[in-house]
Amino acid sequence: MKKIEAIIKPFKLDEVKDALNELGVQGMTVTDVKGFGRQKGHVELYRGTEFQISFIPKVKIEVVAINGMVEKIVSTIIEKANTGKIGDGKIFIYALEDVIRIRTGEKGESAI
Amino acid sequence: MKKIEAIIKPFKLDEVKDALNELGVQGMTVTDVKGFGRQKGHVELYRGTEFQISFIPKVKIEVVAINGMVEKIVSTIIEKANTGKIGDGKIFIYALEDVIRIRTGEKGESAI
Amino acid sequence: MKKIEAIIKPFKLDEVKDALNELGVQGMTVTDVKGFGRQKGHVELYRGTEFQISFIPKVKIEVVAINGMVEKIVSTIIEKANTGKIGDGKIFIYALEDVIRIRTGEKGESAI
Amino acid sequence: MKLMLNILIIAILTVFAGIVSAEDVAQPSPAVAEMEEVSAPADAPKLDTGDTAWMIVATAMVMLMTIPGLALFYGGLSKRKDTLNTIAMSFVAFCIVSVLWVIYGYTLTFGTDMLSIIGAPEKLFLSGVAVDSLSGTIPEYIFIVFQLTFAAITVALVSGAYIERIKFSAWVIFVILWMTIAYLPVAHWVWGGGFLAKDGALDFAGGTVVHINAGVAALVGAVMLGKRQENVLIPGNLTLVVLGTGLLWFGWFGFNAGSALAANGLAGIAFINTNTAAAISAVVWMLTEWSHAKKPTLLGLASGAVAGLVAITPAAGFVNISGAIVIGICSGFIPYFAVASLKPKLGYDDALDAFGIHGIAGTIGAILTGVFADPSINEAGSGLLYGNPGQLATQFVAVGVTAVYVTIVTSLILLIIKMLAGLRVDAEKEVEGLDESQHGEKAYNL
Amino acid sequence: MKLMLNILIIAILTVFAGIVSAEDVAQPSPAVAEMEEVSAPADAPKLDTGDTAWMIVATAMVMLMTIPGLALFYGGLSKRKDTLNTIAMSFVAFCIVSVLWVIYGYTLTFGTDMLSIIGAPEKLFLSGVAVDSLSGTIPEYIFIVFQLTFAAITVALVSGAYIERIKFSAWVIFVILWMTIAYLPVAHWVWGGGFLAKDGALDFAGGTVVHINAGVAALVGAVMLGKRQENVLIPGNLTLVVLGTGLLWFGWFGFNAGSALAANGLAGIAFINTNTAAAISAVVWMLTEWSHAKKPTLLGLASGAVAGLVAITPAAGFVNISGAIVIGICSGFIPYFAVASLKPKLGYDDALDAFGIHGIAGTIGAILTGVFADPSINEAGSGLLYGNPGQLATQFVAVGVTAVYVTIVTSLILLIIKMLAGLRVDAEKEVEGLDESQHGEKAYNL
Amino acid sequence: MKLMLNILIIAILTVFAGIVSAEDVAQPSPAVAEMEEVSAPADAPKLDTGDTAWMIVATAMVMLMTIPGLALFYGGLSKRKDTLNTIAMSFVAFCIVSVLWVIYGYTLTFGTDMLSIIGAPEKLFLSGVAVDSLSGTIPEYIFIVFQLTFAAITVALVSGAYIERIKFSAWVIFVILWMTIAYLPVAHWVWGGGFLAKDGALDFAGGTVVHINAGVAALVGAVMLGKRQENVLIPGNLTLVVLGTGLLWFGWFGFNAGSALAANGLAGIAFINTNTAAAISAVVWMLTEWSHAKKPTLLGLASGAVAGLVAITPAAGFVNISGAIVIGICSGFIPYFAVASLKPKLGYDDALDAFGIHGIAGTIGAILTGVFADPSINEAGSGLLYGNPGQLATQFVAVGVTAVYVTIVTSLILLIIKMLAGLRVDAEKEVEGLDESQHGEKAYNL
Ligand SMILES: Nc1ncnc2c1ncn2[C@@H]1O[C@H](COP(=O)(O)OP(=O)(O)O)[C@@H](O)[C@H]1O
Ligand SMILES: Nc1ncnc2c1ncn2[C@@H]1O[C@H](COP(=O)(O)OP(=O)(O)O)[C@@H](O)[C@H]1O
Ligand SMILES: Nc1ncnc2c1ncn2[C@@H]1O[C@H](COP(=O)(O)OP(=O)(O)O)[C@@H](O)[C@H]1O
Repeated sequence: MKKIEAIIKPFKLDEVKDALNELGVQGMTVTDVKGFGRQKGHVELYRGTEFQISFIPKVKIEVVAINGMVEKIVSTIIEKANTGKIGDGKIFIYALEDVIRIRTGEKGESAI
Repeated sequence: MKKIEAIIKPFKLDEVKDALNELGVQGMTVTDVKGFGRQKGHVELYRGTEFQISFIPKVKIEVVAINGMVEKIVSTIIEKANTGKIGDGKIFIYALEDVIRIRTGEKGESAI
Repeated sequence: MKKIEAIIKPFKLDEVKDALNELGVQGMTVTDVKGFGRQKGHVELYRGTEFQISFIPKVKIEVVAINGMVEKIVSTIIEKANTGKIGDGKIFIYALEDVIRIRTGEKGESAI
Repeated sequence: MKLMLNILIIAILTVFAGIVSAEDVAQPSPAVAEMEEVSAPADAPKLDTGDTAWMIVATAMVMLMTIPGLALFYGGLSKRKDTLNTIAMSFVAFCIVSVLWVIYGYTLTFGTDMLSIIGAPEKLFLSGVAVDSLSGTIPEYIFIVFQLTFAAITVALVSGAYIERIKFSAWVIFVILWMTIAYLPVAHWVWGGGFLAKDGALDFAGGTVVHINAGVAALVGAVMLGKRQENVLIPGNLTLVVLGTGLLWFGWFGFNAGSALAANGLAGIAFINTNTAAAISAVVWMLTEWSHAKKPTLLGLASGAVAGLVAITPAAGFVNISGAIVIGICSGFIPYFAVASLKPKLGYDDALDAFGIHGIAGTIGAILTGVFADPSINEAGSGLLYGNPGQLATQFVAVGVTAVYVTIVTSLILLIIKMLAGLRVDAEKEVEGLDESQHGEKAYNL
Repeated sequence: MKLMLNILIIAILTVFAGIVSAEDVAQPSPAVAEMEEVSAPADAPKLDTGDTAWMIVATAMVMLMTIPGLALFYGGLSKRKDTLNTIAMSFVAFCIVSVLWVIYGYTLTFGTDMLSIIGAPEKLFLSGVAVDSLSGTIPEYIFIVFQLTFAAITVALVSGAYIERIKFSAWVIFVILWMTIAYLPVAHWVWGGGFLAKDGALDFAGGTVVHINAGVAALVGAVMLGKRQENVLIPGNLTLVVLGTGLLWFGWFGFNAGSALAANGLAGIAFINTNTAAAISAVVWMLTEWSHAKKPTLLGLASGAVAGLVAITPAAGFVNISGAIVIGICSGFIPYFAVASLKPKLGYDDALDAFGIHGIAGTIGAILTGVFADPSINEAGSGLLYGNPGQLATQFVAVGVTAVYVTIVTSLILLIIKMLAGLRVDAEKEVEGLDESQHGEKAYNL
Repeated sequence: MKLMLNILIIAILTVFAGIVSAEDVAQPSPAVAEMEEVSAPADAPKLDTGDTAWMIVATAMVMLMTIPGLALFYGGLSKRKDTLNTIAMSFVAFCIVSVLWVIYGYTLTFGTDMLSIIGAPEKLFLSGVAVDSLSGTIPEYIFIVFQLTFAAITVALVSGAYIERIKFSAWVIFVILWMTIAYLPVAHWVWGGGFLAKDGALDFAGGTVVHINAGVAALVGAVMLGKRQENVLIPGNLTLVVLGTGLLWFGWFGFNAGSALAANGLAGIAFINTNTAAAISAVVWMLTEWSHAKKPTLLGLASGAVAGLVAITPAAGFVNISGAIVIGICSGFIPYFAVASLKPKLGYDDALDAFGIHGIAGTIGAILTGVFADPSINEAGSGLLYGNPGQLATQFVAVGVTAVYVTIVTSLILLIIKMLAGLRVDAEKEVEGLDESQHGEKAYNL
């Protein structure tokens, strides 16, 4: 089992989510985050004084999946979240030791 | 050392937190997240037009603990966060390479 | 490659971010979180009734870096986020299996 | 839902009845007007444009107190997830009372007195009221809608104790019943020529009729509804509370100075008394909190101001400025202790302190009016300090009678609704928030 | 940007022109005043302080309807990322119209009628208006600024259909052009002695001039602008919507009862009709929603109230209370279906239902005024129910003429702007939100 | 804290003193009234209900400017974590001034002039003022409370420069001292028959007394307090800023048109001048920003409107519409550069530009009144353009005297408070936010 963590542009969330659903991914967890990276922030202007906002709103999607699915999930995310512009984000992949479903107490792959 | 990451229903947070405290867990980090999963979202209604909210508010609890505690922590979370209904959430367990306490620079288990 | 995850006091974020930039860290992801730990929360007061807020606002910084940078990053964070008071936070270090840049599809260290 | 549809049908039916009766009236009304003109020669009341101007505006100001004033005051104090439901309770109360008032509320309150108990139904659908009908020196239509705004806010005030657990449908039924059998009679007794008016009870702008009435109903309901799952005050948005306080304060000038029903010196003293009591009450509440709980809060300032406004309401046109100051000081610390000490001890769950503030401060005001009423301000009232101890007794009677009556009626109404439709939402839906379960909407999509 | 600078320059130039003309006027004006005084003996109009008091306040109340009333009503309904832009559209409309109105708007509307089409430019820069000039029993200055507030809100209302996609610069130009060639003529036709006034069309406070006018322009623009990228209503902050509704309701008393231009019984009936129609309309919308979509929403209550206020506008000083109730019931469910069923079917993207509510409810009100106008309320109007079917026809003509004229003019204006400056922001900037791209600011830093 | 308790005790003591004095007065006051009636025959002033109606409402409108108007305008501009503290500063200022004004403020300002410096303490606790006392054609009580609202907002305005770092306790003391030794004398000099009044300085509604006074005090305090840890404007909630602007604009009609103290043509021209200057100033600010900083902001529109309202304040009842337009244009760009260019250069930390907007625009208005005052509008004033260059000099003197006096007094007050209680919160608590450290509450629990 792996955890796939993708940092993407917020307005791509719906598309990515729907595509993953079609792929058979049954669950995911999404967090609003702020990104710092090559893509630079914007400027706000209050009473003539500029105010640099250096972070950029992003969303983090976390999906836990069996090893066999990782490849497909990654390529689906790349396909859907890609705009070709700086700031499209990253995917990080981690190993996972165990998963437990709280409702039933199931462990391992069947708990995903 | 392991990281235990639990996605639970928000209104269970207080109970879980208190139970973990009693168990001797001294620290944890909590994040508001949105969950997609088997539990489906709700419908909002603006001027007669339905608007499907597909995500469900959840909280993510992260606890870093020594290996010996993992079992107890997991079973405590299951006990407290369980409502028996779909959407109770998951627990993910990860290996951790190191912990450092910023204040003192301590490393490893004593830094937890 | 490793992921360095630091939980720090929010008002230290700018300093840490700038120091990491200088170090050559090109990206990071920041999340607002609530911390429970040795540092205790504060009390709010509504119509004479006290209301204990047990969580403390913190920020989580996540940086993915090549192994060679980890040491420097950790010591930079310790240096900048340290106030010497309880609640300065923790740094957690995880192994990472892979990184992909969504825009280009690059994998591994060059994708960071 | 069926109930709702029935209400709709009844509403439409009554409207048709109204059209019929209105057409009947269309003919006679010029005649009435003519007669008035004929009998007008010497000292007949004449419309005064200045008084009318003031009372039109005063009415609009009191309207503003409920929507959005009280609605946002309460809405900001409620938990985030219950904000809209709390607001909707005030909003719908204003709307329903507005409609029922022109249908039967006005005439049952201000129609010819029947047995000192209730007004006669002679002006159902405002029949008989014409464009040139006067009430004193102002158009009767303005008098009607001025009084309407009082009825509406009284009902809305009650909701403060019921929020975060009562079903919206139960509240809708409550509004209709409580306005009809609790508010209308009490308003008639005090203002419509009923027995408390005859007894000489002093209530300039509604200490008894509005605040004690609503405050006691709030307490009764808080007890009968029981505690919320999360029995604690977590204001979702205090900026709304400040906004609501400001609009209430502003509107209260219409409420109190408008109760002079004219643009004159009495309105002037009522205005300055209102402002003074509110201000000093806010300061005293802040200081009390500062010494008792270590910090002065903005919510304390706002609560103190509202308590001061409540307390000065019955007294505004009777007392002099020193009386107003004393009343404001009392309303600055007594309700504080009621809310911060008494409530936790007794354990009832008056969510937004509708009783703690309106009931308590209203009683303070009603009683102290009997002490400080100064005949040099208003000949109609003379209190203990001016050699008339009997007035104090009369005030106690008025408070007592109202409290007892409202307690009985409110209990009955809630019992009936409990049997008919149930009072509370499911525990789970309560925790989830009433905005979603009752309305399917969310206050903020930020 | 150049356009903007040009506007600035023109503004400054006109000001200097104005100073010159004002100085010219400085001399004659006392003479005029004198003449008026000379001719004043018997039944000359005299300033009435009561009427003046009421109309000053009524004007301020109508001003409040746009800033912050409508601005926040619309702002709260828009998506979070477009909140400020939506607010700015109403805000800038009020400001621009305010300036242009005193320069040329007033005289083109209320100057001596020319060919039943437009007013003469005799009072450019208010020249000839003196401190003691009267309009009826009130200072002419108050009449001028009272009418100004109507022009301003009409333009602002249109924005509800255009938001979340139109460039801010395009909107600024639109405001100037539309106010000039759409609003001024229609206002002259109905109120300034133009042909619709001569035909006897009844419009007490602006059903045709304000709401149908704005509603149709909204629809035309919605079609011409095309759909938003995210064609869905996600209110960013419903507490602002309630606040806006409350301020609109409050201000509407100034709008409708102020249209009596005096503090009298006619203002009284207009006031109570306004409140009654709004209240019952809110209740009916809520019940319709409850049975049709399963839940009663707060937004439904607010929308119903606004629809009721719109519908009663042309009728407020003509119908009796039963007429107001029927009008309120109709505005409670017809616009609901227009918004919830018709709009999705036809597919135009009227973002905040400026047409669905103002256009539809305005038409309901205009037509029903022709049915319910009761001569015992106001001699000036007699509807179908009172034996005058011709009035109904006249009302249809007024609505039709206005709708056709506005459709043509609005299309032309938008076409011109499209060629000059472009109408819509880039798709990407639209998704990102107009607050950032148009203004570089953010509603909330929470 | 001890200080606070002492204040409480003093308050209570003074109240008892007040009761005693009030009782003394209770007897004579009818006598006074009688005398007035006796001397009333021919041309004695009589209460005018229209004027009274207008002034009651105007007073309520000005009250609304501080709570919630200014409170939310400033609160929305402050950082999220300082929102409540900022609001509380305006709120508590209004309350404290309200109480002190009826105790001694009114009489020291409007009591019999003593040496052209201050009023006599003859009306402490409003003794001698009766229900039928008149001030012109309106009840004296209304005049008193109208003037009260001016004192209150002036003090509250100052807070804009002090926020996000000053201790709440220091502010409470500041309010008491500054109102007493800065505001009361200046108000007496200009309006109470003091030396500036005798010199013929023109200040229709408070350019000098209110805005320059507050603006200079703001600047002095900004310098003495020093910079905030985070010396930058990050508006927490711009929707509150718009709301505040709207309420300020609305209330300003009461402020300026109410300063005519009657419902007449002078109120009319003051009203339309107020609206015009605000509107054009907003537009010019927006255009300036558009060309200078590339984007037109909503905050710019709001700031421009407020600057225009400030600038027209001294001029509202003296200039004609062209004068208002020129004043509005100047207030649209001069304060912009003061705020965007001068402030960063000079480096003082005027957090919300209380000086940059109120001080600068107030000065523009005071000076330009000396240029544009048109005797055909108001016989009392004739400016440079109408052949009276001396007026301009008088205006400069009034501005200069006020600025110098306020600078000295404000410095002294702040020095005293610094020694007594300290001015600033700890740096750490400042970063954490003053809402938590000063009040233990949070604006939003969203
Ligand atoms: N080394 C990193 N560690 C953690 N997050 C990163 C890292 N680099 C980038 N990110 C995240 O990915 C986002 C996009 O990265 P950026 O450098 O702007 O563009 P790109 O993904 O196109 O290279 C950033 O905003 C940040 O949230
Ligand atoms: N594969 C997954 N990866 C990451 N998060 C998941 C995954 N599956 C579920 N979750 C999280 O767990 C929550 C609960 O899952 P759900 O399928 O609704 O119910 P249950 O836990 O009862 O099976 C989801 O809302 C989501 O946040
Ligand atoms: N075992 C843990 N697992 C996860 N997060 C932790 C853990 N312990 C502490 N934290 C996080 O670190 C923050 C600081 O910890 P705390 O115990 O208050 O102080 P210190 O870091 O000085 O020991 C906490 O608020 C919490 O967010």
